[in-house]
Amino acid sequence: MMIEVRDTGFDPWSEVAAYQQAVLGVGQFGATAVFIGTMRDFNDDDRVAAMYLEHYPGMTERALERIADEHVHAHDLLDVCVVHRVGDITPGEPIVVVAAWAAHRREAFAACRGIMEDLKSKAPFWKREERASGSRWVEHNTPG
Amino acid sequence: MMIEVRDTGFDPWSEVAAYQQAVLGVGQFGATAVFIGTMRDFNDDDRVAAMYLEHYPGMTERALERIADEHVHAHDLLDVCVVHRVGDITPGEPIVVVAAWAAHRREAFAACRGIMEDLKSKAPFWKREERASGSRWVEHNTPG
Amino acid sequence: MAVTVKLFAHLRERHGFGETRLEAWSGGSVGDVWRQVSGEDELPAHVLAAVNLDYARADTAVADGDEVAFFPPVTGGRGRPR
Amino acid sequence: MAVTVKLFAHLRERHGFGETRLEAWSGGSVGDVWRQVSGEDELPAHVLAAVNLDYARADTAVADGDEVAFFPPVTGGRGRPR
Repeated sequence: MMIEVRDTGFDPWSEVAAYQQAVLGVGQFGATAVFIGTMRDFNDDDRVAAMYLEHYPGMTERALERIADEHVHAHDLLDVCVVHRVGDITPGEPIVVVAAWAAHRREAFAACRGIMEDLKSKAPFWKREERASGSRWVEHNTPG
Repeated sequence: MMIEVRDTGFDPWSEVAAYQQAVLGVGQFGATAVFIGTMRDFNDDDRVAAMYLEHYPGMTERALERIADEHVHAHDLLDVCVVHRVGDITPGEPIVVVAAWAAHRREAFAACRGIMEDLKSKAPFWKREERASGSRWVEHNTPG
Repeated sequence: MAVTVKLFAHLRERHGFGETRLEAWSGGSVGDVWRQVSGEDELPAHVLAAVNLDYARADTAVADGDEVAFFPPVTGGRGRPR
Repeated sequence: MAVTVKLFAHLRERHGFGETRLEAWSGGSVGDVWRQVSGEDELPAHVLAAVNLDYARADTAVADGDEVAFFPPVTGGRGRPR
């Protein structure tokens, strides 16, 4: 299992590919479900030039580890990898990648989706957006 | 939209990354859901040394395009990419990758999962497995 | 008047050909094509059919120049697709 | 007897500090810590709290050496996490 909070940019594809190559056994997994959240340049129909993502060092990592652990057990996963960006982020940059490996697709999909939902509702991250109308902290998120 | 049936191996990560780089506009998409099906070396508790995946050239591509189109419209996707392997495949090799880009995660997840389910139940592919007990055509698949 | 017939997977192996042509096709249904190529009376429930790359049923009409295919349920299939 | 207090996001900006220490802590709850650092009577419903990196409530006891944090609902949050 790999859980990381990063304050620098990353390429989610090569990140997950490298982790899989290093850790997963050939022939063991049949299903990999991956979600990548990327910063958009608009929100609520307003242009967003940049964002700052704050976290609580220590607590954020612990929350992510618990969420990942829960889903590894609930869905019988072979492995999971979560990388989450913090700090100053610009449109087009990846914010989060969640990858779940399982024998079958049902478990991989359910775990990947479940980890993302829990991450959004339980992991301590706070977002400040830079919009044309000014800088503001966002205290809600898009549903689902 | 990219729909391809290939008789040679491919790297799903660089495939999807290259497609995204070439086609998707920076800042437009917030959510990317990806599923990768990989050949396992066991099935029904039996060792599988290799498999042969047969398709119906022309009909298979048409079925995949229809499935992708349906989900692009049903889930308001920005784009979708499907690459499916055919021919002789060995354990550890990717069989299929489905990537769905959307503004929000709900749509990306629903479309990626939906495309995989439809692909499994509607697209003409037939699998022959090479097991210790001999070669056999598989006429069922793992659920979900 | 001719119809192209294709078989896939174990049907191809069982019947010993992947593609053939019915040169003297005088019209009929998918079921009629199956009778001619298989020697069986009826299209078995577990055999799927397509006409010109679209799923078809035993009573789907087959016209001159059509391509008719027969194959087992697809990899994930449990019965006929919608 | 001391307690470390951390504030995050707009709470940090509003109160003008990200971290402070209550040096004369004689025991009490998360709510008591909030009263001392904010000057407000009650922990507002929309302010979340943690003690030693775990979510906590206003009545959670705070002991010597504990780290208490206050922060807004998390990015996707609608109220307190389970």
